[in-house]
Amino acid sequence: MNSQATKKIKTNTSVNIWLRILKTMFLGRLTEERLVRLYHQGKIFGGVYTGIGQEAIGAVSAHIGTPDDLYAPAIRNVTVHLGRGTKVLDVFRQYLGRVTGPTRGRDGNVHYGEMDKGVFAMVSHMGAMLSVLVGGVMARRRLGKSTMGFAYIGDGASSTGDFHEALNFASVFDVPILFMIENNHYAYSTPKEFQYRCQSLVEKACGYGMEGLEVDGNDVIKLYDQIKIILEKIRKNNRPVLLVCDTMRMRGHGEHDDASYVPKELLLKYKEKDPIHLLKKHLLNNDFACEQDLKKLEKECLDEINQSYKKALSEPMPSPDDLLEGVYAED
Amino acid sequence: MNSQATKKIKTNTSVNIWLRILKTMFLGRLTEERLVRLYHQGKIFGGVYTGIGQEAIGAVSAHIGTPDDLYAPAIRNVTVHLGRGTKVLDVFRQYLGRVTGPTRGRDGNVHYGEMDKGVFAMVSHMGAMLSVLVGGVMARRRLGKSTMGFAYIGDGASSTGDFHEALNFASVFDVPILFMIENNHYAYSTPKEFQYRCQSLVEKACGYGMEGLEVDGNDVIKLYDQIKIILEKIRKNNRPVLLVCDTMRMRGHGEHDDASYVPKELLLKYKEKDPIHLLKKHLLNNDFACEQDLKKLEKECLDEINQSYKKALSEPMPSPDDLLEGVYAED
Amino acid sequence: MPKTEMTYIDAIRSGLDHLLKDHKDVVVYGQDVGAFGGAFKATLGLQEKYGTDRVFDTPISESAILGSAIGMAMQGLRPIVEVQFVDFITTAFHQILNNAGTTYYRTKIPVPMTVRAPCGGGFGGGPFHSEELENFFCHIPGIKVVYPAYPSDARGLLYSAVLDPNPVIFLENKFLYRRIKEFILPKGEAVPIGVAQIRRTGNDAVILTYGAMVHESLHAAEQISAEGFEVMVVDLRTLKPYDIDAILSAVAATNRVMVVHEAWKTGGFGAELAALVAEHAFHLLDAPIVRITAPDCPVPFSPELERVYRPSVEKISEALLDLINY
Amino acid sequence: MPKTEMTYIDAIRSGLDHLLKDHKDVVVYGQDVGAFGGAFKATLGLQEKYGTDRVFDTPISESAILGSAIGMAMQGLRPIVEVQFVDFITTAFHQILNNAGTTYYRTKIPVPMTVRAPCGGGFGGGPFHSEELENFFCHIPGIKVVYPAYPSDARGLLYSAVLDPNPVIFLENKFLYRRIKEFILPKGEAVPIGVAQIRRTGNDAVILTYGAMVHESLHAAEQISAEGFEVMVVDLRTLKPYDIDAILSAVAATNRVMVVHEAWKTGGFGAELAALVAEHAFHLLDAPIVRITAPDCPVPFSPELERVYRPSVEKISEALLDLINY
Ligand SMILES: Cc1ncc(C[n+]2csc(CCOP(=O)(O)OP(=O)(O)O)c2C)c(N)n1
Ligand SMILES: Cc1ncc(C[n+]2csc(CCOP(=O)(O)OP(=O)(O)O)c2C)c(N)n1
Ligand SMILES: [Mg+2]
Ligand SMILES: [Mg+2]
Repeated sequence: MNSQATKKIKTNTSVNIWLRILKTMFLGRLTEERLVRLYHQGKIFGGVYTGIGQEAIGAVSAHIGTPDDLYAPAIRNVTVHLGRGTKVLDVFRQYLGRVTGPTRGRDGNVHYGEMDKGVFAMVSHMGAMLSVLVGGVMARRRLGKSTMGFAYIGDGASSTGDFHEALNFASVFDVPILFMIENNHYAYSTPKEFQYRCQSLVEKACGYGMEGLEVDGNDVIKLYDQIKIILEKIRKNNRPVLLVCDTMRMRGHGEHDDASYVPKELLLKYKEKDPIHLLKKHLLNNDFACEQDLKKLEKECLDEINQSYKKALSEPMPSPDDLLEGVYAED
Repeated sequence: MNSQATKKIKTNTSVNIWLRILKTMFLGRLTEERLVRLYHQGKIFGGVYTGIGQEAIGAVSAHIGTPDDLYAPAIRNVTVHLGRGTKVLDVFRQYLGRVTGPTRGRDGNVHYGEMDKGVFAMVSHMGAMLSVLVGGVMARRRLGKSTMGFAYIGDGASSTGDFHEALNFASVFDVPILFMIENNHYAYSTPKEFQYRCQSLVEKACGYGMEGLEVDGNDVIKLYDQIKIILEKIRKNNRPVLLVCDTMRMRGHGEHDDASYVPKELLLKYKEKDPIHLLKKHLLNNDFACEQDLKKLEKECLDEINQSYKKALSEPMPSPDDLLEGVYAED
Repeated sequence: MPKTEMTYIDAIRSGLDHLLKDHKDVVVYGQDVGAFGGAFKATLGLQEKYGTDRVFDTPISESAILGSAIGMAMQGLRPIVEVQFVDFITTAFHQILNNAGTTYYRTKIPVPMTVRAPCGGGFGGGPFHSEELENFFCHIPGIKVVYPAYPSDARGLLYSAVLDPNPVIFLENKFLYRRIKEFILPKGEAVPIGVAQIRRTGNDAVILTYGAMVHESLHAAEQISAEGFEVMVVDLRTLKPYDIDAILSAVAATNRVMVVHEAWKTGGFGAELAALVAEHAFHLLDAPIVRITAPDCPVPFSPELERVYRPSVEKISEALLDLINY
Repeated sequence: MPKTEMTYIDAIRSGLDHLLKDHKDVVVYGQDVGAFGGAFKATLGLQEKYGTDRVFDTPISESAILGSAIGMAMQGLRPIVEVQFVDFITTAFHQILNNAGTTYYRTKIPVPMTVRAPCGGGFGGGPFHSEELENFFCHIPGIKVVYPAYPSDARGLLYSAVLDPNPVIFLENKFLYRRIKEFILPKGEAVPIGVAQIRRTGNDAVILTYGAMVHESLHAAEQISAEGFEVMVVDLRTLKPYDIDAILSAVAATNRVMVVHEAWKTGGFGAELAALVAEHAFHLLDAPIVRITAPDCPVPFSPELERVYRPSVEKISEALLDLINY
């Protein structure tokens, strides 16, 4: 972070963290934009699912946790992975099915996670990872750590039975988890009106005896402060909290989907609220950074992405001979 | 109903329905008390699960519906069945595994229902019948009927994913169903404190965009009026409603369970609030019935039970040759 | 009547269309099947044509989808629900096994529901979008299971499934969706449930198979035909109840049996077929019964791994030669 | 060391007790397993002894129970969860199949969880409390499945299951809980996963079986011993991975094979055993492979029906005579 380079730059205790968050968002956005292009060039096996436009929630929450905390990201949370320290290189390896990647080619696209960074690799079944996180946090705390958990849930996933069981379980057992619903207005093609009929998903909180809050999921500055306050409470009370984050899926469900069912106005409205744009504006307007710094940061990210993609491409696929290796763990 | 027999008896439009409800409760209570004795005499194959002390909720709601309405009773809802017209004889046939019973010996104890009376036969899996009811009501309405649904849920069953999915589904599709949680303080041996952490289960209603109400599930008079008002709303708005009924399981989970984990005081408190006792007192205190009437009614019920048990006992078990009959429906 | 060329998925869409048109009691629902037309476009255009009342989207609630379909079916409708990928049915397996499968036996109320579920791999779907779960369904009493390999069968079996008074799991193969085409009539006929179809004749061995593996098996049979061996290929089409007569006749005609499927080996449906033959056609066998299946591991994502995971033409033809030369 | 007489359920309780005592990373939870001691009293007294921290009740949330156990196991605990009846696991089948079964393969993080599940009928439990679902588990990659028939095995396999780095489905038979007793040591040894046990020797035929049917098979074998035939009975004990060597040696020694289980026939685990033999011991067979199983119908409630539903000593011994005289 090179914000000290120019004279006029102000600083406060938060500037560093904002810049780290920005970097994570840049990395996420640019990596996924590259993946999008690769998909449409026919260079990706399987699908591409992005979190473009939703980077703030993952980036803020990834940077705010401690090394002992546990995360259960969902489809769109590339910034959780990157924020917790997963390399862009590993994202490409994963998408390209490389044996060097986090799932060694056994799983694809968004289904990765690195336990040494406290991140679970998701299964596809919506909601299923929530109780895994609950158990993970319970275990780490039993083992003497002060772990808390961060969960990411789509508006669509809130309709699953697993969502209900996990939130209730966490509440009954006083498991400190921040359950974040990223309400991005759609579940695949289905608008949120066909997913639930409460006014806001935050109304589900009281049914679990949890505190519930609604926030703007695209405004890093506010989000950071809000989550910080909530986390203090969570750690103090050992109680889960439900946080409903308003945001928008800016692309199709996956790149195979042109999302023509999404009204243009809605996309326009959220384009204005692009989290990267908002954070950059804030940093610039307050003289926490200058254009040059940000350009430089973006360039650094792009370089890393270019190099990573090239490197990943050059790496081997898993050997067919290893197909059956590791179906079971050995003692 | 012979309440006109004595001079001093007053009447109002509700008296007849109260007496019908009382009869259903008598039948339920006395049938189950007989089943309890039979169980402890070793005369029942399998288990016995009663709704003793919880008869009001089922009885009131069974009598308040129209012939087109659909019901999804749970373990303790013998009064739903009886109130909808199932014969005591059929209850005994069911428990005794008779081929003449509602499941022809294929299923046992509380797992019966008669579709011509609008009652689904439950499967054991807690919560699974709720969405079946939702679909049933949707179908009948599509077929032109003005059906609404009555669902019965335990406090324990509220923790299942199926509960969540079904309530949400009903809400999203505007399916008029009265979801009644019978909070009887225990799920098997597990007290309600280990089942949920909201103050009251009614707090789950808003999360589904439903109206929610709490009522005393043991007071027939109040319950009847309350449900009547709710039903008018449900039918008018075509919206589901969550009704949390406070009650108490007065025996073990099943008769194999002595429920020694239940504090005596709790049982005493609810013994005072016995729904049959309360209704009788109301009828007597207001001169809607006299002791004699009630004795007579009870006696009628007992006679029916005695005869039914004897008759059921005399009836055949299914023939082993029919084991494989009807695994599939024929065209 | 002029025939038109239809893909496997076209045929399914055509079948749904005819069913919705001819049967007022048919409704179609599931995740994204409405305006969007479904993840694989099997329902494209149907909501527009038949209204949101008969073709509609649901929340992500597999148990409520299946449970409500059971309830509708018990009231006389004929719901057709789509599970977006068969893999996700595991979140609500009790509604199939314990509820749909037992209802008629217990209550005499028929449950004429159809569950459409896209299956299988070969396209980089990874462990959660490529599964073949047929034996989980075949092992359940009270459930019928069909698995077409051709467009005409897909549509014809869909007609039969929907009009059947029992719950039918209608398995579709994603790999075949756009790869397999056939010239078929605009409407066509129902294909009866429970009847297998011989896709290739031959006396040197028989392959019992279904779904995508019908096509791989046919290729393999062609391949070794060049070496002078003629292999019969039986496309089961219905897995439950399966066509015992057709299987036993095929065994009688060939005396050598291979079973091919894309599902896991241990406890798979191929074991059932092998066990049937070992019990009822033992005296006809001249060689061990061979199973060519996916191995017992999650469906891998990387193309290099999936290539060896799925039974291939090469693997099948090699094993055929061994079988014939036993 | 003096041996004491223990029932099957006593042995499970004793095993849990030792595991909790010796391994700080073991926790036990599920519905009503705390103060109440579980629906079948397998955990009676354990909460009192080890605290509510290590032995505790949960809400009725099978998916959260299984999912949380996966999460705990991935963090290094060894959770043992009880599903009150195996029948209810179908509400959360994805946590077994898609989550527990694939995690190590995908991530190299072991999942040392044990799922205890009471199975089987014979006591008037009806369709939802009597099921035998073993092949649903055996068909899943990445999962181990054990099914003891004796107290010593129940405890010994529980030790192995809990200490195994993989998810293990530990199937218990309710019919045996209080019927089968054995004199065993206070602590005893682990019984290795994957090793079958010959319960009876004989050369005229072999029965491959497990769970409650081990005992019915032994009775049947005794019965026909009176007629001069000696039948070997192999108790598989582990269903996945099953003991191929023991099975093939038994076939070699007898040349006639019967498989007996209490689960449904079509697509059941017996099919797997038959298929194995038909593929790898075909040359050793002198007769068809016979499967004696429950028929394909929901488990009926009425004792008259369940009596004919469950494989009985009579049915087995009759079929044995046919097999031997083939
Ligand atoms: C249990 C289950 N059912 C269906 C799917 C298929 N599916 C994958 S993503 C998705 C939509 C998810 O929507 P949402 O939860 O809002 O997350 P978003 O994609 O908007 O981030 C669906 C239906 C699934 N993964 N799991
Ligand atoms: C999915 C599922 N898990 C477990 C059970 C076993 N079981 C049967 S009744 C019961 C307790 C039910 O409690 P509650 O819902 O409060 O109803 P109540 O018995 O109090 O009427 C349990 C755990 C079940 N039937 N279904
Ligand atoms: Mg969404
Ligand atoms: Mg209760």
